[in-house]
Amino acid sequence: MPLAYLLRRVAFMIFVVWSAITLLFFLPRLSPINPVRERFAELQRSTGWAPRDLERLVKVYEVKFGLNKPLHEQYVDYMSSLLRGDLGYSIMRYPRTVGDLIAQALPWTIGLLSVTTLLTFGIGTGIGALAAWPRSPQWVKGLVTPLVVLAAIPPYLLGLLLIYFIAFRAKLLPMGGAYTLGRFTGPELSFPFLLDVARHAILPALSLILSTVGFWALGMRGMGVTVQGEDYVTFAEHKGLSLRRIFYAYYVRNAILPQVTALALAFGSIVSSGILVEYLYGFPGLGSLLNAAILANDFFVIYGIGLITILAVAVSMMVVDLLYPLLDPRIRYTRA
Amino acid sequence: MTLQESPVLRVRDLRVTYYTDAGRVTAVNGVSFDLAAGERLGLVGESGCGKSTLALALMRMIKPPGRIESGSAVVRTEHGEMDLLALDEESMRKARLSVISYIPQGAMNALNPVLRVGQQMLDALQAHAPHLSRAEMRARAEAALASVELPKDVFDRYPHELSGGMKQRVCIAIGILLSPRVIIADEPTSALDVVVQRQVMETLQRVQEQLGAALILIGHDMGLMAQVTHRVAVMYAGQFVEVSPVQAMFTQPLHPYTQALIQSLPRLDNRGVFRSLPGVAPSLLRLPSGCVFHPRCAQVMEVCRREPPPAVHTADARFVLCHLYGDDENVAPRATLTTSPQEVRR
Amino acid sequence: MTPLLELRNVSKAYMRGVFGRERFVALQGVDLALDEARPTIIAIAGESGSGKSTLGLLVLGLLQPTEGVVLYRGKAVSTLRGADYQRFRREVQAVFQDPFAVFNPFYKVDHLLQVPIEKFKLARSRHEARRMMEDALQAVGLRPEEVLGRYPHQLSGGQRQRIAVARALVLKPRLLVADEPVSMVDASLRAAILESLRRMRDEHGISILYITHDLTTAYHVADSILVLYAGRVVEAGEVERVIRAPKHPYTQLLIDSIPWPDVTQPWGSKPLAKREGERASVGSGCRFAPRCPSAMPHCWQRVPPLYRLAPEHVVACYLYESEQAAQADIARA
Amino acid sequence: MAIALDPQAPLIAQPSRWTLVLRYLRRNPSLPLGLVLLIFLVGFGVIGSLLIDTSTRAYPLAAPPVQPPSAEYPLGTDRDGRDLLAVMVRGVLLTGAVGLMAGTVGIVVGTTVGFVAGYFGGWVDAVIRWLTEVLMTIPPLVLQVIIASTIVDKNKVTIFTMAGVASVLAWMGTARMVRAQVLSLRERAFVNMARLSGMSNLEIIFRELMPNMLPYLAASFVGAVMGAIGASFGLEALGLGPVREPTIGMTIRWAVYHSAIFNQWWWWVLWPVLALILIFASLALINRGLDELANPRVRRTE
Repeated sequence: MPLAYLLRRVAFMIFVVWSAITLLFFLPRLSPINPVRERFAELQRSTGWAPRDLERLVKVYEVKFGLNKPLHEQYVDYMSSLLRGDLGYSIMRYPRTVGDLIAQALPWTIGLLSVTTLLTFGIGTGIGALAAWPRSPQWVKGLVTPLVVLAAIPPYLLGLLLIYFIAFRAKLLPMGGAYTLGRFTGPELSFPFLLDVARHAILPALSLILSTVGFWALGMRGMGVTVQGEDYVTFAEHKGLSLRRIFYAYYVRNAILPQVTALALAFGSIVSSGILVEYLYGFPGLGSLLNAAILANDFFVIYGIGLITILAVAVSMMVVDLLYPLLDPRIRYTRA
Repeated sequence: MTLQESPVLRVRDLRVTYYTDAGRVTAVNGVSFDLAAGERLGLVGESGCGKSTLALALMRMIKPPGRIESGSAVVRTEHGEMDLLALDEESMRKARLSVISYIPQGAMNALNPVLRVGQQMLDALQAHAPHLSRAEMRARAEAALASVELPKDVFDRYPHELSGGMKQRVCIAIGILLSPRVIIADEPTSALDVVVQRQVMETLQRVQEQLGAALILIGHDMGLMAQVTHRVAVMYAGQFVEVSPVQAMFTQPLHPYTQALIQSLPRLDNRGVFRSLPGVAPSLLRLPSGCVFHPRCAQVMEVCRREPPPAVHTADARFVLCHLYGDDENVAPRATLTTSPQEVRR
Repeated sequence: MTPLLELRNVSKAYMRGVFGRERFVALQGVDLALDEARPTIIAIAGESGSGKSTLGLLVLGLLQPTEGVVLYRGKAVSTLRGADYQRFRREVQAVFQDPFAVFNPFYKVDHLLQVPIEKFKLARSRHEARRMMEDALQAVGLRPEEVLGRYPHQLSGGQRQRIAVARALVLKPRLLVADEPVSMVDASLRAAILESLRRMRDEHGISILYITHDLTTAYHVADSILVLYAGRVVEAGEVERVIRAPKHPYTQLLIDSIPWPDVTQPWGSKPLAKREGERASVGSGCRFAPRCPSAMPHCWQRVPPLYRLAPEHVVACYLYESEQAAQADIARA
Repeated sequence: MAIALDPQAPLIAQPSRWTLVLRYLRRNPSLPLGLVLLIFLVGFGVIGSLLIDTSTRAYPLAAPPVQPPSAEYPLGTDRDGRDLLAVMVRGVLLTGAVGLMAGTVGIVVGTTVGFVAGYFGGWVDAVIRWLTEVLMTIPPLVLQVIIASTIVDKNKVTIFTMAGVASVLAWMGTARMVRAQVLSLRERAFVNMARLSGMSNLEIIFRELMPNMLPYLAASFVGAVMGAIGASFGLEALGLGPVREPTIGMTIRWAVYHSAIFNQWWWWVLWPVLALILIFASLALINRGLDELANPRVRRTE
C-alpha cells in the first residue's frame, strides 16, 4: 500500500471526524438551554430541593465546566482536552469522569454487539447467497419476504415480545441485566459468571439477530442476483467447472464484496446500534448509560458517547477503504 | 474438400423453445447440419434469429424458461460417439471444454475480475483433469497462453490489467485448454477494433487448425465470414435457410434472403450502391404462414404463403430452404445475382 | 466566405481522478473546415479511443474544447447566446450510435420528434406538427401508423434508428453529426440508413460528419475521410484516394485489416508489426511510432506535420517529408 | 432511388396492460400485501376516529386505570386511565403523521440536493458529498438524541418537533439515490438528444429525468417515512418524545417505564407493539415492491 495513499486517507478521516465533532460542539451551544440550570431544574422536579441562591450556584458550576468563557475559547479548550483524551466530568455522577463511565460500559456493548454482528453477517449472507442462487430449493427463495418484514422491525419491539413470551411467560431466561446480581457482586473471571452472562445475553442478542439478519440477507441477495447475470459466471459454467467451485469462487466471492464493506461499517456502529436494546434489557452497556444521561440531562456524557461513536465509524470507514483493494483487485489505492 | 464424409459433429432436428409470458417462442426450429474435423462454419443471421440459442443448446446451457425440445448432437471423439443432448448433467459438465468448448461474446466480462488469469485456467484443468499435478497444470496453462501469443506473465495478472484483445485471447486459450473436438466462438471479436480483430481471428484460426478441431463462428459480420470460414450457414427466424461453401455463398447465393443480405453489403466494387433488405425480422411469437421469409421476399410466389418450403440438398453439397428450388434435384438457380431483390420489387 | 463550421487547433483533455491529477488527451490539435455552399459528407474514422466521438460532441457544443476553438458561422460555439444559440442548436443536429438510448424510455417514440418541433416552433398547429412527423417518417421508409404511439422497446433497432434519422430530417439542419449511426443496426438495414444520409446531403444540402470505425461504410457514404489515431489526424483526403491508396502506415494497416465481404478480396497480407495493447507512451513523437513498421528515429522526437500529397490528400508522416507541408484546412474539399 | 418501405409488418402481440399488471403482481406479491396492510391501518385510524372521541378518550383520566380488555374497553386501559383502543386509533394517525411529515421533507430536500449534486457536479457536488460523509459518521440515533436532548426543551416536544428531528437525516438516503441515478441517467444519449432539441437544464431535469425516477422516488419516499417513524420511535423509547401525545411510541415508552410486563399488564404492551410491527411491515413490503418495480432488471422481462 503506498504510504502517500495511507497518509491521505488518514488525513481525510481526521478531517471528517473534526467536522463532525465541531458540528456536535456548536449544535447544543446554539440552543437556548443551559445544561447546568436544567440539572437543577431536574433535581427540583425529582427531589423538591431548590437551592436558594440558584443563580450563584449556576455561575459556579459554569466556571467549573468552562461554560462562562467566550465560544471560541470554549472551542479551543474543548478540542485540546479531547486531544488529551479528556471528555470532562459527568454531571449526574460528578466527580466521575465521562471517560470513566464510558470505559466501564464499553466492554459490555462491544462484547454483545461484536458477537451478534458476526453471527448475523454469517447467517444473513448465507441465506442471501442461497436465495439468489438459481439451484436453491424453493423454500429458501421464499424466505425473502419474511426477512423483508423482519428487517423492518426495530430490535426493541422484538425485544419486548421476547421478554414477554420467553422471559416472563415461559420463564426460560432472565428478563434483564447482565448477570444475576444476587449471585455475583461484580464482574469476575469465573466459568459460572461467564455462563450467567451468556444466559442474560441471549435475549438481547436474539432481538438484535432477528432484526438484522434480514438486512444482510437482502443485501447479499440483491448483489447475488446481479452477479448471477454476469458473463463470468456463465463462462464458468461453459468451462464445465463444478457447481461448488462456481458457487464459491465465481459467485459468492464477487457478490460478497459490498457485504464486506457493510460489515466494517456495522462494526463501526456497534457502539450505537444496540443502544435501545441494551436499555430495554438493562444491559450495562452504552445504551443504558445514554438513557440515564438523557434522564439526568447529563450532556457531557451524551457528547462523550456521540464522540466515540463518531470515532468508531470514521475509523472503520477508513479501514474499509484501506482493505478493499485487497478484496477487489480492480480497486487501486488512488482514491482519496 | 471432402468434409461431409466423416463429420465430427452431427446435429439433427434441434428444437429449442422459450416459454415466455407472451407465449411460446421457438428460437431454434428443427436445425440439422454436419461439421467436419478442421472445418470452420460461419453462422450468420440478424439479431434474434436464434444463432446464439443454437450455440447455447449445443453447450446444454439453455436455462428456463427455455427448453431443448428435441434433437440430437452427436460428437465423434477418440472414445467413440456421444450425443450431447442425451448426456446426464455430470457427463455433460465433463464434456464442456473437453469435447465442446465455447468462447463467449464480449470477453470483456467473461473473466472473473477477482481471480488471476492463471487461477481461472487452473480451475478449468482441475475440473477436467484432476489427475494432473499442479506443475503439469501450470505448464499446460502456460503452453495455452503461449499458443495464443500472450506473454507468460499474463498467468499472474488480473483481467482488468489486460486489454480487450488480450482478454479475448485468454478466452481462446481457455477454450483450447483441453483440446476439444468442437469450438464455438460467439461473436468473439464484436467489441474489438478491426486491426485487433484480425490479429485475434488469425490466432483463433491457427490454434483451431493445430488442434484439428471444428469451429463454429457465430456472427453478423459477413465480411468476417468471407475471410475466415469454409462454409456459411444463414439463419432466419430459427431455421437454416441456406448452408453453402463460402465461395458459392458469396458468388451465387441461393436463398432470396441470402441474396438480399449479400447485395446489401458494402464492398470495394460497389461504392455508393445502397440496397437494403426491406422490412423487419418477424416476431418469433407470431411467425408468418408458409415460408417465414415470404413477407420480405422479392421473389415470393403463391405457394410461399401457404406451405413451408422444402429442404433442398443440391448436388454440390449445398442446402437451401426455399420453394424456388423445390422440384428438381440438381438445382439451377432461377435467380442469380443479375436480378437483385431490389430490381424485381413491386 | 465564412465557413459553416470551423475547428481551429482544437484539443480536448479529460481530467481523471478525484483531484484531476491524471490528464487524458482525447483529441489534439485538430483543424477542420466545412463550407455551406458545397454540402459534403466527411467520415471521421478511427478505432475506439481515437477521439472521434469526442470530436462529434465538440462540434455539437455538448463538450467544450480545452484548447482551440469551434466556430459556427464564424462565431465561437461556446460564446453563442440568444438567437445565435437557438439557430446553432437547431441547425447542428445528431444521430447517435445506440438507437435505444436516444429514446427516453418513459415516453412514446413520438416524444423524440415532438420536442424539437415544439421547442423550435416549427409547426403552427398540432395538426401541422403531426403532418411533419409523418412526412419525415415516410421519407426514411417507415409507416407512421406503425411506429407512432408506440414505446421504444416495442420497435426494432432498425426502426428506432430510422426514427432518429427522421428527427434530423424534421429539423432540416445545416450540419448533421452521425456518430456510428449503423454500428448497432443489423447489416441488412444499414444500407437504408446510409442511403437516407446521402439523400440528406443531395436533397436538402445538409453536410454530415460521419463518425465511424467501419471503413467499409465510410467508403460508401462519404466524400472525404479523416483518419484519427490517438487523438491526432494521421491522414485525410478524398475517400477514394485514401481507401484505395492509403499513405500513412496506420491507415495502411487499418485498411488492410478490413474484412471485406468478398472472397476475392482476401484479408490483408501486411505484417502486423506490433501487438495490440502495447501503446507505449511516446512523449513528444508520433503516437503511432511504437506500432509502426517503418518508424525512424526522429518519429520519436517530434510530431510529424501534415504533408500535402495531392490537392485533396494530406498525411502526417515523415515518410512524406519531401512533400510540401500542408495547410490546415484539409477538409475544404 | 426511393427508400424501400417496410412491408406491412404484423404488430407484435402485446398482452393487455391489465394482464401484465396481474402477472407482475403474481411475481411480486410484496406490493399488494403491503398495500392491503396499509389500507387496513389507515382504515382503522380513520374509521376509528369517526366512531370514538379520541380527543378525550386517548388522554389520561378518561377511564379507570389498568383495566384488562373487556366489553367496555376492548383493548383495556393504561395506568393513567387512557382507553387503549382510542390510544391505538389516535396513535396510528399521529405516528403516521410524523412519518409523512418527515418523509415529505426528506424526499423534497433529498431530491433537490441529489439533483443539484448529480446534475451540476463540480464543487457543489463536492460540498454535498463531504456533508453526507460527515453526517454518515454520526450514528443517526445519536445525532437525533443530541438534537432532541440539547436543543429542544424536553417538556415541550410536539409531534411537529418529532417530525423536524426525524427529517434532519431523512433526506440523505434519497439524496444519495437521486444523485447516483442522475449520474447514470445524465450519461444516457436521450439527455444529449433533449439538449439538441433545445431543452434547458430545468426542462431536462423535470421532463426527461424526473419521470424515469418516479418509481425510485416512490420507493425512496416510503423508505424515508419508515426511517422517520423508526427514528421517532427510538427517541420516544428513550423518553425524548412528545410526553403529552399518545403516539404508539410514547405508549410503549410509558408501558416500559411503568414495568407493564412485570406488573402483568400485558395488553398495554402487546397492542402498541403489534401496531408498530404492522406499520413497519406494510411500509417495508411496499418499499420492496416499489424497488423491484423500479429495477430495470425486473422490468425487462415484461
